[in-house]
Amino acid sequence: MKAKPLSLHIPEPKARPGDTPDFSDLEIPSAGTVSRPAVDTSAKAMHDYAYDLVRVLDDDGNAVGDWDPKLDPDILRQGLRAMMLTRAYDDRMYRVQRQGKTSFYLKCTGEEAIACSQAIALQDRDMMFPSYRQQGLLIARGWSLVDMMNQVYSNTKDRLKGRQLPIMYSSKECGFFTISGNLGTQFCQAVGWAMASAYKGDTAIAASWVGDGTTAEADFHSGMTFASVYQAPVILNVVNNQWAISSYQGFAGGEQTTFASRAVGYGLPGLRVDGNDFLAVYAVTKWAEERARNNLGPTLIEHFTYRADAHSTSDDPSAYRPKEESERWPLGDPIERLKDHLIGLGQWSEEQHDELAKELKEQVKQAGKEAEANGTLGQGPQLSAKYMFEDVYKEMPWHLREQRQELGV
Amino acid sequence: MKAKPLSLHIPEPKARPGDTPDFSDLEIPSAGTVSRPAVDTSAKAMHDYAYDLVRVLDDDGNAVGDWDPKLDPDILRQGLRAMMLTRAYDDRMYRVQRQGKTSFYLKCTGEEAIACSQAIALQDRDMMFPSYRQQGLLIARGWSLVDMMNQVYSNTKDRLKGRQLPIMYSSKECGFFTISGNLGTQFCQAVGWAMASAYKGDTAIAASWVGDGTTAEADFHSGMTFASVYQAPVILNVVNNQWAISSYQGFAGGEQTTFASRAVGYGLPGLRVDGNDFLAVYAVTKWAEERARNNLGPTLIEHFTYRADAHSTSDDPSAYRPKEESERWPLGDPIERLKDHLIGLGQWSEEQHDELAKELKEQVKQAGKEAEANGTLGQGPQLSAKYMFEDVYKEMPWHLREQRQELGV
Amino acid sequence: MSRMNMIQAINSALDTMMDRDPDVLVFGEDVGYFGGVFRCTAGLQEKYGPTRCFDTPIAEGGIVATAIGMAAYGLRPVAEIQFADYIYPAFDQIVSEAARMRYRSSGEFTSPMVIRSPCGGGIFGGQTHSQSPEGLFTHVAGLKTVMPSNPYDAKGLLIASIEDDDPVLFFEPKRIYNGPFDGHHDRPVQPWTKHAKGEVPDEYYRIELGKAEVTRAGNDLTILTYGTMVHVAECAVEETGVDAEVIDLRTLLPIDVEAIENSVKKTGRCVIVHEATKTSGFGAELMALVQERCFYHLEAPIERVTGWDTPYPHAFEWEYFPGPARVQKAIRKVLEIEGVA
Amino acid sequence: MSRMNMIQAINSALDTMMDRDPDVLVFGEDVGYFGGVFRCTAGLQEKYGPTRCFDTPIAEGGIVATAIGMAAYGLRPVAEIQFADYIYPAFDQIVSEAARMRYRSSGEFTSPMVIRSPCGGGIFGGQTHSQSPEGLFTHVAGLKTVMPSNPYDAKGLLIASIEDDDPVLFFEPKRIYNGPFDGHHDRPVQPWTKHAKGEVPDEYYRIELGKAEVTRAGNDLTILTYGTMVHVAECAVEETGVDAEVIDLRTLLPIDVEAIENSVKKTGRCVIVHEATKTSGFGAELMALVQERCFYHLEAPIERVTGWDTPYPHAFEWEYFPGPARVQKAIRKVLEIEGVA
Ligand SMILES: Cc1ncc(C[n+]2csc(CCOP(=O)(O)OP(=O)(O)O)c2C)c(N)n1
Ligand SMILES: Cc1ncc(C[n+]2csc(CCOP(=O)(O)OP(=O)(O)O)c2C)c(N)n1
Ligand SMILES: [Mg+2]
Ligand SMILES: [Mg+2]
Repeated sequence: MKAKPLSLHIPEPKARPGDTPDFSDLEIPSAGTVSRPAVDTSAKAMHDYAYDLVRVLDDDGNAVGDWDPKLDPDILRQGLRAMMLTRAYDDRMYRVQRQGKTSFYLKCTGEEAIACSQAIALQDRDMMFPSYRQQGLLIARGWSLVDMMNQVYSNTKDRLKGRQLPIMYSSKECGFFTISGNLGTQFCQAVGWAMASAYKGDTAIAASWVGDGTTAEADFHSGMTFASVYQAPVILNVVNNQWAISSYQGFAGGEQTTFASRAVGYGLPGLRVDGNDFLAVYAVTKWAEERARNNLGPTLIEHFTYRADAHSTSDDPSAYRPKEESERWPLGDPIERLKDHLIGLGQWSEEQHDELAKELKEQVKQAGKEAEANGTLGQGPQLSAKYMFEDVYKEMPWHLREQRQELGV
Repeated sequence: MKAKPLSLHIPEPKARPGDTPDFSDLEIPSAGTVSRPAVDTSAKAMHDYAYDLVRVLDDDGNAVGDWDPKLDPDILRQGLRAMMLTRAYDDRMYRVQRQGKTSFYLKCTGEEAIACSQAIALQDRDMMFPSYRQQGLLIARGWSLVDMMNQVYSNTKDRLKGRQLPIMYSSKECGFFTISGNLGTQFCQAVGWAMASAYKGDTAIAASWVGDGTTAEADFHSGMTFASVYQAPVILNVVNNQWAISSYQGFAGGEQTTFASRAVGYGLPGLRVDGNDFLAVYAVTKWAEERARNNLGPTLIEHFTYRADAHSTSDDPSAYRPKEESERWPLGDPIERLKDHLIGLGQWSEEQHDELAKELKEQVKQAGKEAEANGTLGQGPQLSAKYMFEDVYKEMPWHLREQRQELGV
Repeated sequence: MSRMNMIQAINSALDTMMDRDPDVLVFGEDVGYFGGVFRCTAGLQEKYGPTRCFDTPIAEGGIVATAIGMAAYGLRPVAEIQFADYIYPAFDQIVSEAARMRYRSSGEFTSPMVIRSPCGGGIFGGQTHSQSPEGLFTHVAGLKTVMPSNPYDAKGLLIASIEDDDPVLFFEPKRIYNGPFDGHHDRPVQPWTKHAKGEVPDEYYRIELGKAEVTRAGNDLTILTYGTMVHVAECAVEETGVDAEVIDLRTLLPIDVEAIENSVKKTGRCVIVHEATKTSGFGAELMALVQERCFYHLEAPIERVTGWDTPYPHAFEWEYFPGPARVQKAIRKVLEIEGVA
Repeated sequence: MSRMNMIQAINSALDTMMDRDPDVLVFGEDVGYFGGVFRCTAGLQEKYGPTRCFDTPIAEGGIVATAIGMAAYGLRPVAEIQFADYIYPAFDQIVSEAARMRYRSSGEFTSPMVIRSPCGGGIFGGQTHSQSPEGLFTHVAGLKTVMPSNPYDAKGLLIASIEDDDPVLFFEPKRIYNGPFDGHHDRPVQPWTKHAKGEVPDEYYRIELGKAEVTRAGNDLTILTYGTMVHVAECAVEETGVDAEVIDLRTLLPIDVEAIENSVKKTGRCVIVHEATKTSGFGAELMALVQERCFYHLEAPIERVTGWDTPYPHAFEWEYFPGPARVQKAIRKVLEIEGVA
């Protein structure tokens, strides 16, 4: 019998510009339905978590089920504030880029719950190996906005001496590893850091973040393999915001299965969590943190979320996805959801919320002024170009000295 | 509460030289217990196959269960012959290397069932992207031993013109892709080839093989990802022979789970098969072949086997594993098992077997003589060094012409 | 004939080849529906369908491996690496596989494929969107390396690259996608429409690989350069008012050694200009070739003008970029020997 | 003081440093229990335990990434890449990460780590066990590249590399692991025990990175070389009977430009010898440096003796390997100019 001709399958998202976005086929379990296993549960007994979705906040803003972390309202308000500050920061920095004060900016709109709750869930000495979309980690830990802005402006107070693209922050003091422009490279580095901590009998663990698209990179596989083989104390996060610039998550394998299920093949627990649910992210992170801290090994967490805005200031998403898609996202907005929860608890009000929003906007504005006094890209005071030649090596070799002299700086 | 100090986990095999090898904790299900799913079964419904072990031949040499491919005895004898010829070939080539007639050799002892049955299960136009331990593919397809030996000797009739290390065969005619010395690189190339076939509406599929150790390479992940995303018609094989030179499979992740389970995270079916059972390997391959041929997508197969001999002529396994380990391997020898089965069927006898062994030994010897007449490495007739400069590019650029002239060839 | 910028010329080359040859496939990150972050593949998916032009996983090694497999099957894949800075995850597949396929299999399997990638600085892209890694690939036997400096060449060279039976690295200097940048970042940008090489045939044509072009004839010194730096060099020459010969190498490997030799033997002086870091950059090889072949004609040391041996720093775009002032200085240095200032 | 071959010297360097500094960790494929396919790490796991010296997954990129993470924590990892031919999967981590860590974080995070890897041919290893990729790394700002030519240097340089606060690529020419190979493959192999540099202190000592060594003083020409080729060059000099100065560069980056300049200015003639392929190899950079700095002292074109621009072919080991005959030819060519044969 002659075989039928083969054909090539190319994934295609459900909706393109002009189409009506439709998320009705997304299986979204109700909040509170997923049980919380003991932290020493074997990876194999946890397969279902890779397909389920841990959710704590229900549609009415109540915290329900096993995974409710029962956080003190102060911490909830701290988280809400961090998310709102992150958004306010993003909004301003996006605008200043548009005003030509720097070359590039990148927001995390809609994804604030992830970084903000995880920063709070982790301990100070833990080292975080973020991708470029985790500015919330710094903000939730109270890191100086002015310092962040100085970096974005590559100005005279930029601790990175104008060397890095805006948003590629580094803050060892804050446990925030220097961001790389190369996707995924930090994933296995985090594992190495965690192995070093374990080797030294330290108690600090590591965490790393990649996007859905980045899971396809080699370093994702390296990270998973080394984490599994050496049972490193590390939390490996996949932020599945549905998009990788213009490519939907089907081009990373998301058409066939969940990203959390990648954990299965390495014998690691993989959990899928509602990434727009501050409480759920916090709870799952705490679970993974406890596991790692107790030397029980690494965990993979898939944060199911949506990139509500453009990829970056270089991108216009209306060219490849329906404009209304982000509003239709069924898991809502993380800030609104935590706000509603706090109001439901009687621990917050619309008035307080509006006031806080105003306060944070002002805080960002003040920080902006302060930072701009140190210069913006190409305007105002500028760094000396001599910094270009420093820190290539610990000690400057002759050829760089010669080149610096040639430039006359 | 102060956290307890972490500690670093380093995998360690059960037995080292001096220890008594003990496989009693290996879970080996009885033959025939695993059911055979329809080829269009969804990947998700197949998780158990990634942990189970498809076995057809029972301890008494009977073919049992759903997976029995019910092969014609002629094909069984063909397979037995291929395996025996592979072993005879290996034995001779190992010896000639020891005699200094070439620089390097590498056997597949104990793993013959895999390549030999898969070569028969696949179709002629399918393209096989092997690692270096699948010489059985060529032999089972009746490829000329003399031609293979010419390559091993880098002699005047070596079609690869002395350029490749021994055993790095290439035979487009035989559907055998040029072997790379770099582990794993061919895995995603096979996917690309399969995608091309699908794009062209062709009916040919691709297959590729890597070892357990090689699953850690980036290209394994690329192959799995691209195969999943584009649902390429390809069979991806992991030959888990327990060792990667001196590293046991725990250093590739085998301590935590099976290699077949890697498939789960890509939404692909993964099956684990008794790699020393010719019938089981054949049956699982046919299942995957049918699936791919019908455009139902890729399959990952883990062949559970044991590298019974040294990694290569450069290796001495007694330095890192107990000498008796290979004899204790609970899944036996693939040749013995198929022989017993055929004898049980009344289709073979000890006498026929001995005779065939003799015949094949003689066949290899004759081929050896013929090949050696074309020269061996550094002895007898030799290739012109002019070939060194050819095929770097389709047309030789000026700088290579100059260099060839400089060498005077 | 149309007025095209380099993006349009590249798009036109791809379109022309996809139209002529169903075996030409185009893919890469964001290359399909969206048409590429620099829009070089815009409209191709719509025109040829999603199996001819499509997005890929973000896995540069996988993209190249997949292309190699397709090429081995018989197709002519054109893969895009979104930025040259991100080509390193594919380094092994390029160097160990594509480059050696023909050699190791003695021609049984080949890798007729093109890897396109935007390179170079001048766009405030910081250290991970500005690199010029071309020199690395010229050290690898089996690869061809091409870098056009204008729309006309871009189309002709890309077509020749796609038709080439060996793997070709095709680097596109992104700074000149929209206009011939001469290094004067403080002046208004020139569009390609005002440049002779912005005149591009709509139909098929080839520019042979391995052939340099003398973009300015001259007698006093030779400037060897390629990509964006061709325009910087031409500008520096004009501003210095010297009678320099500017050679746009276009293909780095195989290099057009005849053009180089002829020119340097005539002028006796040579400046080499590239944007990549200096040490072990392609300029070193050019310098070696010139000194090996023109030693007795050289009247002054050859000069290199290159990027500094540092990563490309965001804030110091113009201190890093080897602009016309530095090229002029080198020209003067090479000529001063005889008192010409 | 002991008689050591290069394997023993490397092992001794690792042992010395592991003993001195608990933050030194050694790992790689087959490096742990087995002690490495070339036995360079033999006995270290037994002595220091499996968390100090261990096997890794076969994932060169992962090995280097893990080392980077450890180094960022504060350890001093020494990773082995089993063959230099297999370093490419780690290229991105080396080039984009280790090399730039200090720069991009302005010193907040650094990568004090060593990547050891056996390189070079002469052992019938075919194209995937014979490569000399060192030149590629010298194009990358932020890396140091070292290649010793004898046991004494190997130990001293490796210790200095481990103590260095920047990432170091440490290439070990495997052909001279057991003896100083001079390229005469048809003669009995010399062991290190008969060579002065086979005398190695058991204790700690350093050889500063960035310092070349004149292994033979001379006046008629300068030979710049490193690794195995030092011995080939010395042999060729002896056989030619010329008064050549042989410089063992030892560190390629940062290069000891003073030693080069001093010598070439004295001799006026220069031959560069390496095993790596010619085009864009490190020899090109050396040639560029010499012509830039010694132009007015040069009395003849500089010559390169290198591997051919092809993959390293199994059957043609000795036709590929740049042996003493080719070096002699270059010496004669560089000198013949003045009638010296
Ligand atoms: C190695 C590498 N390849 C490509 C890019 C270009 N690039 C930057 S962001 C991006 C998409 C990443 O998507 P995802 O991982 O889903 O993260 P997200 O942006 O959605 O947070 C791409 C392709 C890069 N930075 N690095
Ligand atoms: C990229 C690369 N890294 C390392 C090696 C060296 N090497 C050759 S074989 C081998 C072990 C492979 O083990 P496995 O994948 O289990 O295959 P097996 O030999 O058991 O068939 C290693 C590390 C290589 N050839 N290529
Ligand atoms: Mg994303
Ligand atoms: Mg194995």
